[in-house]
Amino acid sequence: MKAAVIVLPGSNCDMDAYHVLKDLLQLETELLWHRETDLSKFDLIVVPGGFAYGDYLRAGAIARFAPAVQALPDYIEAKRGFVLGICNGFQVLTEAGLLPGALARNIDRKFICKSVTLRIENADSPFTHLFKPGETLELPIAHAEGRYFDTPAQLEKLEKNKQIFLTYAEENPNGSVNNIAGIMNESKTVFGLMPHPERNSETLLGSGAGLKFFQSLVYSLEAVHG
Amino acid sequence: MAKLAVAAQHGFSDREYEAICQALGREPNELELGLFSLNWSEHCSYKSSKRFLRRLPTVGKRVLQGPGENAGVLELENGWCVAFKVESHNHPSAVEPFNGAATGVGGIVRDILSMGARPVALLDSLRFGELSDGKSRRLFEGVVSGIAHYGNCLGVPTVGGEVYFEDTYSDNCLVNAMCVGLLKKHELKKAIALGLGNKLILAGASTGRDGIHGATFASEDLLGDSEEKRPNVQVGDPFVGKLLIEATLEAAKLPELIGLQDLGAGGLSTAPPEMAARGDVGLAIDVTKVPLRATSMSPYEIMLSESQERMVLCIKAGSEQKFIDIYRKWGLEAAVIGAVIPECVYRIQQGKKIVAEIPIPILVGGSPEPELDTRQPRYLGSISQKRVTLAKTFDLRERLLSLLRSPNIGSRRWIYQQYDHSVQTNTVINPGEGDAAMLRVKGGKFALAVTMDGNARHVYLDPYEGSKRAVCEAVHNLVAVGAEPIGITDNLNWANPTDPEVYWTFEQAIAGMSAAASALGIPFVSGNVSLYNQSEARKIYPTPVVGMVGYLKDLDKRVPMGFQKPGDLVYVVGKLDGNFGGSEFLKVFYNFVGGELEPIDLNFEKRLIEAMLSLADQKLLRSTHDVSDGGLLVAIAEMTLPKGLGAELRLQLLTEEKLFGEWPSRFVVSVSPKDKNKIESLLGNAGISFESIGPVERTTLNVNGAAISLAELKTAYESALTRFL
Amino acid sequence: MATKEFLVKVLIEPKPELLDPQGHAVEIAMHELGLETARETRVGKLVKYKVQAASEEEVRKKAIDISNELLVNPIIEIFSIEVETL
Amino acid sequence: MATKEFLVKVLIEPKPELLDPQGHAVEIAMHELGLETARETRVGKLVKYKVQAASEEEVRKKAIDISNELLVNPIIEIFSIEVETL
Ligand SMILES: Nc1ncnc2c1ncn2[C@@H]1O[C@H](COP(=O)(O)OP(=O)(O)O)[C@@H](O)[C@H]1O
Ligand SMILES: [Mg+2]
Repeated sequence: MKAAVIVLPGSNCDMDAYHVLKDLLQLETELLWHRETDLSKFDLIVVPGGFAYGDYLRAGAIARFAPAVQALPDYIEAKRGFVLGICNGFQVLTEAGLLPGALARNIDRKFICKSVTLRIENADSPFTHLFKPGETLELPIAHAEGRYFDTPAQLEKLEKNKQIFLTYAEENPNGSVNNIAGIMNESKTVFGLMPHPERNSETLLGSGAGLKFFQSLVYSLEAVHG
Repeated sequence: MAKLAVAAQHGFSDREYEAICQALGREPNELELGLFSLNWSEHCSYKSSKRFLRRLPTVGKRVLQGPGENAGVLELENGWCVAFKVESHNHPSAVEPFNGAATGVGGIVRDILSMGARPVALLDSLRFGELSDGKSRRLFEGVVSGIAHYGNCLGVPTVGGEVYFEDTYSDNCLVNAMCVGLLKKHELKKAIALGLGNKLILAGASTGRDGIHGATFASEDLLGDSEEKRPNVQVGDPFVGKLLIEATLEAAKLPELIGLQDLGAGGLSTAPPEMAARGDVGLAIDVTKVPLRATSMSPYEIMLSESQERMVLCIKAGSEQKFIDIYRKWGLEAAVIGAVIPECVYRIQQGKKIVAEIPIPILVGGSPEPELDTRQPRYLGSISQKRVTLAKTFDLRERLLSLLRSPNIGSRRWIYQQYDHSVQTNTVINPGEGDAAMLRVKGGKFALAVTMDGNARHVYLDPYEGSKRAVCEAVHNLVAVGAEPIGITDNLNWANPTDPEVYWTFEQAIAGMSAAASALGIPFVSGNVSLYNQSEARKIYPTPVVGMVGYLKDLDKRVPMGFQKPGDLVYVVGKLDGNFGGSEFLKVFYNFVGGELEPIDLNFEKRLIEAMLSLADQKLLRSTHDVSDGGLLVAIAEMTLPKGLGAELRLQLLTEEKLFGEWPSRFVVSVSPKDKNKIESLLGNAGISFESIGPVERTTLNVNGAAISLAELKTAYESALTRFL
Repeated sequence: MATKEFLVKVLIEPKPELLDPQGHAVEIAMHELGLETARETRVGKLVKYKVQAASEEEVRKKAIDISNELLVNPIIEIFSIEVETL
Repeated sequence: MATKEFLVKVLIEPKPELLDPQGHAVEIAMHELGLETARETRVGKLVKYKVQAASEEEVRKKAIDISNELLVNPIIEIFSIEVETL
């Protein structure tokens, strides 16, 4: 089993995700340079947080043309493994059309860094199965463009398919529609969320609850690989 | 001709111009004048300050690199080292707050990078006029968003800082940024050029017409009519800044790297000759080799440009391509622009043609130190005599809530919420959770604590004692979280030093800081001086800002600020009485700035710190907070907020002076009842007085019968800044 | 074929159905400064560039393409294009 | 006096002599996407609003005033104004 963390120019949470996968979960993990296009040997690909290409124009707008990101559709199509976008990675995945919707500027226009309370809306996915449905947990957010938005028709579809797996439970820090904090694709192989589970994966940094997301993925992969 | 006029335009006195002519044995051309003007500017040469700076204590067993390099470096354990420095960007921020502050962050980060260290934390110390003033609000908002913009994009957490609002800064805001970096001892780099024939590489962003004469601009008073003289605003590109960090740390791994230096104020005029001076060599550079962003730039413009996000590297001849490839891989430019030469000169060529040539020893460090007088300011005599008549009775509740609502006291959440303080996943004490921020180091059991402090109102009232206090305040913040203070970086923000009264306060402040640091055994390893912070209307308060780093061997012994458990006992520890001088209380309720500043007994201070560290080391402290701005009751209120736990307190004496005086050498701690005897005997044996004031309690803060709900405290505290914004 | 130089401006604004807090804040400030009748204020982006091409038509077509591909996110933004011959 | 409604667009861009990191990044992306001749790319702001006034002249004058006062930072930005009658 092998994971990759894509290093885009301007990624700055790449090492944080790497630390969790490699040091805490002892998963074989590589940093994947953005020019690489061969994703076939990886079972999990993480698009990390940061400011890829400076977030110029819109967060993720330029990053989606990076060769490694351009290789993702085939990887996903082939159901080769899981793709996880955290914060900026989520923005990249939506800009690339690999997850629906868009992330607009926070409603109060400012960057927000703080811990927020979240609720697990769907615990029946490879990314969330170690949680209980409705369970709440704290994770840090750190973004300026995290206001999830989509058309009413699309939102209805997301709700119907239970693609929304994570919502803001108490206050909605950025104005996201329906308090959406994290969504997945229809086939439950691509996950994106604005909060940072990798920043709360050790008790030293908080409750450590974020680790369960990564463990969920690893167990799911183990189930596949036997 | 108008040679002297051109010289004057470059800011030279006749005396300095003569010194130049004499040293060169001829008159300088315009480019040479430009080079001199930057190298000899106050900002780069420290000509008015260095005679006093020499008095600061700089040695210690951990010091690997003291003042003189891009940053100071201290050894921690197992080869781990910490590099840190503070830098000001006051004038640029006053002109364009967003870009001024952003490029300030970029600049200090590259200083740390120059040492071969990875930047792991940022802090910011800010001063503005009162928030009721619209211009101050705009500056404040712009500066905070500029710092956020740059630091967040870099992925370096901004974990702490401080801010004060005071009229004295309404024309000259202060923006000081501190960066902390980590490295292994063998990775240490210096800003040096060595080895005949070795090459000089310029890497990073291309060079444009930005900020020409920035350093000179920073070395003059900020005048209303200086629009015309203003250099182009420098715009930072944090994206390129981030790439530059990664590429440079990769390049620093190559054994062929000899010296590393960032381009800061003065750009190519100052950085390479400084490297040459350290290595006792000469350098020749060819301006036609410099990658340009703008067309048809003259040698003068190229040499004086302050374009951001650039580094110079001195490397072994023959290894050029390796370095260029690394920068290209990261999407950055890198070009060989020069080489080490035998003659000890800085030679600028345009192709084959030599367009300037100046002996290095004259250019770097050759500026004559101006003769400046000092005279004790007249205001000092009267201000310490000033007294205020206190009201006969007071409403404790109302007093406390009003103080918590003061922008100088209340919550800084509005600021730090805009800063990414958790990226890199090392921040174990976040802003608002402790007196100092704390960072773990992956792969180690130890932690670093960092803080910045400096209450300038105290320094204004008594430059010597106030500056001592700034050092002690930083020490307290580190000690409060359980960390041993190990090194200082300081930023001296002052008005125009040619005013003898201003210069006197400068000398006193350095004496005060030296006294405190020497007594407590903490070396200064880096720092910065920013002078000329005044307008026609106002001078700023003398404002020393102390940045300090602490070391904690076992991060499980860190101490939070908030009360942890009902039933725990609360103590005041240290100097139990003192006076009111310079307090926020007097300012808020009596609009009074004056009185005497309680002097610090440094012997007592030393014992107090040792005792506190020993308590922390034995894990006897459930929470600790130092008593500073706002005084005792504010400190206690701040301890109730993190976990929402109150206290049931009974103080022996209930005067306003006791509750709100800001005299130092005091902590509030909470401890488990089972440790009562241990703690009391330890403090008793150390000769440290203490007062037991009651237990932590669930719902309210109760002081001698006056009850204040935690919700009220919180509302007041949280509104301090937001009510203006 | 001979080419000429053109100046292109892409004017991008938030979709009408997306709340525009910045536009809202600007509108309030404009009212306070005496422009009381200002309404439907939107704050968006301007992307401006010079480009070589044979005809204005070609320039416009390419500008629309690059907007759809890169400059604009159609889920949250709408845009218009202005072209000038230089 | 009868008033009419106008549409105002304020086009704000970074001063030509200043670095525009965003414009630079966008230009590189445009080149890679096939618009190789794009140059001098600048990314700025668009402020758009509707307003009532007696004449286009008045609208323009007020737009200039509000730009100088509120919308534009003259230390780093320049602007132009477009007015349409609705
Ligand atoms: N300008 C700032 N930037 C970032 N954090 C800040 C800033 N000012 C204050 N803080 C943080 O807010 C908290 C409270 O600050 P302050 O009231 O100055 O603390 P103290 O009085 O204990 O030194 C601390 O965690 C501090 O680091
Ligand atoms: Mg303090």
